[in-house]
Amino acid sequence: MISREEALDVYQQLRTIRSFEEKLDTMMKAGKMAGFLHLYVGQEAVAVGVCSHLNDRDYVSSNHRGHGHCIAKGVDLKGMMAELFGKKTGICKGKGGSMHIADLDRGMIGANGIVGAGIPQAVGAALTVSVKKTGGVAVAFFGDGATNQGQFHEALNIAATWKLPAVFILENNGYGEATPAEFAAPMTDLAVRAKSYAMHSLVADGMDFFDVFEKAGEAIDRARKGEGPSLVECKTYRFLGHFVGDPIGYRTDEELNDWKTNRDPLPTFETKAIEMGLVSADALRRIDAEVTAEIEAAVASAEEAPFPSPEDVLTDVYVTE
Amino acid sequence: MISREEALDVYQQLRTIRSFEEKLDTMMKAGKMAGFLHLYVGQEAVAVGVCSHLNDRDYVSSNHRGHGHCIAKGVDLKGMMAELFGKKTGICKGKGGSMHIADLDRGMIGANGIVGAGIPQAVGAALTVSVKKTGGVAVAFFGDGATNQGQFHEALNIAATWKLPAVFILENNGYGEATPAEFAAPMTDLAVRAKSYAMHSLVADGMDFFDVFEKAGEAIDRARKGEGPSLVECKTYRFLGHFVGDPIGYRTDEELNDWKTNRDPLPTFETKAIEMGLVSADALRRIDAEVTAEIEAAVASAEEAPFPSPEDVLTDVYVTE
Amino acid sequence: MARTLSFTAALNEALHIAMEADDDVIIIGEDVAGGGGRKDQGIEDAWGGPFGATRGLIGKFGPERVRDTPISEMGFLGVAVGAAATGLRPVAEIMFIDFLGVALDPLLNQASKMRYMFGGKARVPLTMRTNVGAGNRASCQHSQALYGMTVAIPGLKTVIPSTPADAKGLLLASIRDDNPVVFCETKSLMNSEGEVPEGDYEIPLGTASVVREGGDVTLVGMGRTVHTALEAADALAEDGLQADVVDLRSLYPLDEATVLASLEKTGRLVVVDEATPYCGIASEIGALCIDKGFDFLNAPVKKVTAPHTPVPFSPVLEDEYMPSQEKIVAAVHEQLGWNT
Amino acid sequence: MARTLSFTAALNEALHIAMEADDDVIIIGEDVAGGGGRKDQGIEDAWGGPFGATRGLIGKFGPERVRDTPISEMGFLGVAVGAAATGLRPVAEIMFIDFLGVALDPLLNQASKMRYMFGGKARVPLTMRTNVGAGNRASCQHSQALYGMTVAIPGLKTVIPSTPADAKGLLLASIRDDNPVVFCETKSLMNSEGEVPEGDYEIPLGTASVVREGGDVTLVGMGRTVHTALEAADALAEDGLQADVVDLRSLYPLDEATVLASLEKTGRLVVVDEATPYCGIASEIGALCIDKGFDFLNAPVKKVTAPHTPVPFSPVLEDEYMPSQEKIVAAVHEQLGWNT
Ligand SMILES: Cc1ncc(C[n+]2csc(CCOP(=O)(O)OP(=O)(O)O)c2C)c(N)n1
Ligand SMILES: Cc1ncc(C[n+]2csc(CCOP(=O)(O)OP(=O)(O)O)c2C)c(N)n1
Ligand SMILES: [Mg+2]
Ligand SMILES: [Mg+2]
Repeated sequence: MISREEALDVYQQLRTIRSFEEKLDTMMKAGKMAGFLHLYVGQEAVAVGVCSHLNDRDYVSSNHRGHGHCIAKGVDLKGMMAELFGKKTGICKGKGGSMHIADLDRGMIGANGIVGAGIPQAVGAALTVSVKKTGGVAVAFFGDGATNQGQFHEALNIAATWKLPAVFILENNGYGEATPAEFAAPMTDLAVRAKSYAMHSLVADGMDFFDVFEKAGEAIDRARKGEGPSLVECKTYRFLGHFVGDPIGYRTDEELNDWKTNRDPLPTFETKAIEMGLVSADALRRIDAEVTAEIEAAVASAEEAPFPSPEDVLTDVYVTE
Repeated sequence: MISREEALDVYQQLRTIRSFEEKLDTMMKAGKMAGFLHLYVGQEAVAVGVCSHLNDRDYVSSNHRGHGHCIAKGVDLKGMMAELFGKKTGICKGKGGSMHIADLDRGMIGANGIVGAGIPQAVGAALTVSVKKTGGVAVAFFGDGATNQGQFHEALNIAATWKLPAVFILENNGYGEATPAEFAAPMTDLAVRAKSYAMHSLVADGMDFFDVFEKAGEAIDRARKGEGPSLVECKTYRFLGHFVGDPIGYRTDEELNDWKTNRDPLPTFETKAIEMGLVSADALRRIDAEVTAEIEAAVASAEEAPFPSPEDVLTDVYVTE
Repeated sequence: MARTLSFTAALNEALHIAMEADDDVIIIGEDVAGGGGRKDQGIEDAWGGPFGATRGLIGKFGPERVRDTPISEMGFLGVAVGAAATGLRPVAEIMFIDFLGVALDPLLNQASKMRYMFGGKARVPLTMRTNVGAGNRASCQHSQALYGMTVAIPGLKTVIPSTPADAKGLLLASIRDDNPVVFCETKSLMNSEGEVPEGDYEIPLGTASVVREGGDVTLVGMGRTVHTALEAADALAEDGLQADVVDLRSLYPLDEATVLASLEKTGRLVVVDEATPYCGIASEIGALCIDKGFDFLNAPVKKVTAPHTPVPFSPVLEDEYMPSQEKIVAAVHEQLGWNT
Repeated sequence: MARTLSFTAALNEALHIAMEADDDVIIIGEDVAGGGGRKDQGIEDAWGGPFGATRGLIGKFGPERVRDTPISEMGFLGVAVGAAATGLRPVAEIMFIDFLGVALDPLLNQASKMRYMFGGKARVPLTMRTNVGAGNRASCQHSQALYGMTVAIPGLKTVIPSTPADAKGLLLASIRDDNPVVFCETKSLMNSEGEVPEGDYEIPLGTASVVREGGDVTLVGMGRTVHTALEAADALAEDGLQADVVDLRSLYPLDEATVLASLEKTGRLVVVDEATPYCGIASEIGALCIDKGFDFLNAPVKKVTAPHTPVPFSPVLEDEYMPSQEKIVAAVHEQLGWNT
């Protein structure tokens, strides 16, 4: 279980992701930003529940919906915000944008615009830590839709065959873009797919930090101990559209409202953590305010930051020294 | 169960495949043929057991080890032999060679040099028969190695999601080239992979025609009735190298001899069929002789046939009329 | 009668016509309906394709013929190849051409080679619709212009319209072609509008079109860069230079005759492509000119392309990345020795 | 001291040296050991790679660093990319370049773009060894020369040696390069032999080599076609024509200076490539000549390539398919107007 201090930290991260994403949503809709934004609102407990077990020698690969994973893995908020504004001070100098945020120093090996492509890369990172015996683990985050990609299959098979310290976090939010998961696979419970690789699997309530924390902890522990990879299916839901600008229309309001009203990971965490005596509502409200201020500061600094120069288009293609 | 007539037919096919392949092996080693030959010796019961249930409105896709599937699906022997000699009279005018034998009129939609690539194509054929409501089914033949390809995964998922009349025949011969199956996946029983697609699965003794016939029959029946696809794992073994010229060395003589001595599909069929009163040894010896003659005739006609003209290199790229 | 339609609407119209005319035409791809199986909940085609080009099809032709797929590009493109070889005429959508990274084999080793390797006995009437190009801040994995890759593959045809009218006529011709065709739709043109004839018509693959006449220099473009070339032609006209602007429309088969005829007339050629510079159409046109157009050439052939870099995200960088009117004008000036 | 070694042996030697010198170098691919896990049964590396180039490595460096993979090209190449980005220096083998059909994404959208899209902060020291070319009766899915496709991708380097000595030096340089490198080994050269220096040496990527000097015409080749060009040069010498023969060695970066210097000297250039004709290196060299070499040209640049068809199986057809000495000589004669 987690300590009081850790609980505050967890809430701070949940709130940061939520507020970061909501701020982006507002700014994008107001025409203040360009690009393709896939927001993580609703799924925060997954990123935070998993990354709470990780440290800097551990690796994470992510997907198109990557902001939450990046924040939970400790990527600098200002650098992320500036990146989304296409500024020179962005974590990727404005060259990558939302779907390509990475910070190798923090073990964040990349968001990814290709569904499924991050999965073998995490296995590659697991190979590195295994060959170099660093004691690290590597985690891949991906969606239900990605489990229908060949790369999911090939990567899990390799990880299992080589018994690598990898953990596969399947965020099952019920949709791949506009297509409901049940039209993309003959079943909606996807953890069973681990059986194809004789792999350990677990199912977590992806809306509940504590459940994700426990299940991911078990998987990460096993990986660290050399017991091989696991697949953890986290049942979750995205509260916003597939991307900012999605007309939605493929799901009913009732469905959405049910998840939002009854299973929002922030109130869920708050209620449980207060019940457990880990935090007070006051402390959380203070965090809310701090986070808001931090995000406003990140926006202000991103807005003020310079754009790259046009000539920068030509640099950073090859390592030249 | 099969009739006496059918039993003779089955034996005729088993023997044809065996003799065809052994003849190729001899000729190749004698330097009479060029190319990359992957022979099917040892696995005959699978192709014959499955294709005995098929007719011309059914489709089969195959892999690099395709001669047996082609013969069992009724592709002309002379045309195949001429193809392997690179002759103009070849079933593909000498343009394809061993890994690309096809005969669309017979529902043989192609051997394939890309491991796994035939699997979605069979699903495509199943889509055609389903949309056109022909009552046909489509069968994909592939090896244990191919189940580690993304295309296997994606194709099975699509077939299951769309409930198409497809049947997946996994010929588990324990090796992908020189690599034992247990170094390519964390387990050697692969039928379990159907579970990832909530798909029906069966396991057959791939050395025993009768067992394959029964299990494949069940799967094909289900498909024809609209009950969706199945995966049938046939446990088998290849008696020769991965290709003609393979130095082998990756398996022991004891292992090979055990399979050859105790589980050869031809004697296995013969013993059972005689026991069941379906055939007499004499009748089978007559078939042996006929088959030998037929294959010699195919070789003679292929040897005499003309090569394509050099200009033919430019034709058949596009449909032009 | 022609009406003004967007690119997307013109494509949509072509798909309606093709499906109506031929029961064998089916549509498969991710979100081509989108929530299409939830008719019971009143949801039919929430998206109608990522850009809306397949809207209305499932309602009219049913879920048998309009199929949302899992996110399995290699798989469903392979399915489409198998279906095409056995009697259907599938239109498969690979949402962005960048996704050929996970879908190349069905084109590279299957659809393109079947006819040849089976000795002329297969027909693979597959159309692969896909979105190409930069300019929408979609960053490097959703902005490439990879048609050079498909042009290089014998057995495929590759098409890229620059106007809604051409989009409709070329798509109908592509679907009815008995060969596998890669049909490229340019991201930055999807909402652009133009006159589109009503009814059923085809524009034959392999015919370029001269969209502006002028005797001083030939500008060759495709898709978006036809428009950039036209802008450059306007700018050049102010310098007193008249440009021929050739819209390739079809990248393979390539209408060499039209390109060479224009070059013969002008003696100078600039090829404008939003793809990266190496081993693409721009180089191909250069190689064509130097081989078959050698005697016509009064100046080096210049390529105005994207640089040899991934597509950057930042608007400032992406704008610099794209071929521009200014770069074309500069290339023409260079040919004339104006800036040396 | 140089010894005579086959291509395969030279590659094997380079791999031994690279692994010995740097613990981060690992080998992954199908059958790179082959039965490598059956040490208990006395089986160590039954195959040592499909052509034997990785033989002996597992015995020396162990199964941690020499890994047989499942038949999962996209997966293990993606694993190699992830490993490269996090500190290893993988040498991954894609048995035949044709299999990029099922392995393109890790090159196209990942390895090549990481450094750029992450703002210059990634290093991806991945080497992808792969086998290219026709001539071995391996038919159309095992005989392609698809390096034009990788040259087109910004962020990658592409190399193709024509001799065992170059193979060794270029492979060592590729492995030690901090960028992703596609290292092409030509099928029809694997058993050919040549002098190979002992010890550790590198041939820098991006340097072509002039393998024969002559002032009348430039023949540009790569891999196998260097040898075809040399044969043609012999034949041309009988006509009294002296050919410069340039071996590109590295396709990206391309040593433009060496090509242009030769062209300046000879005024005529024929590029010989066993790949298909469109959007490949041959066209790229043509486009280079017409752009930067315009003033040097006395004749059209001719491409001698394979035709725009899949590779046929029949020996008669495949022999016709390959660029030959005769076709090169004919192209030179055409440039000189000898046969018009
Ligand atoms: C290979 C590939 N195919 C398709 C897409 C387009 N696309 C982007 S996100 C997405 C849906 C992904 O669904 P899922 O994996 O469930 O993640 P979610 O968006 O639900 O978080 C699709 C189809 C893509 N980016 N890459
Ligand atoms: C995509 C691809 N990868 C690798 C190969 C090389 N290859 C040809 S056959 C083969 C082994 C296939 O094993 P399996 O599927 O078990 O069939 P088997 O040969 O045992 O019948 C391999 C690796 C190939 N042809 N295609
Ligand atoms: Mg999802
Ligand atoms: Mg096998």
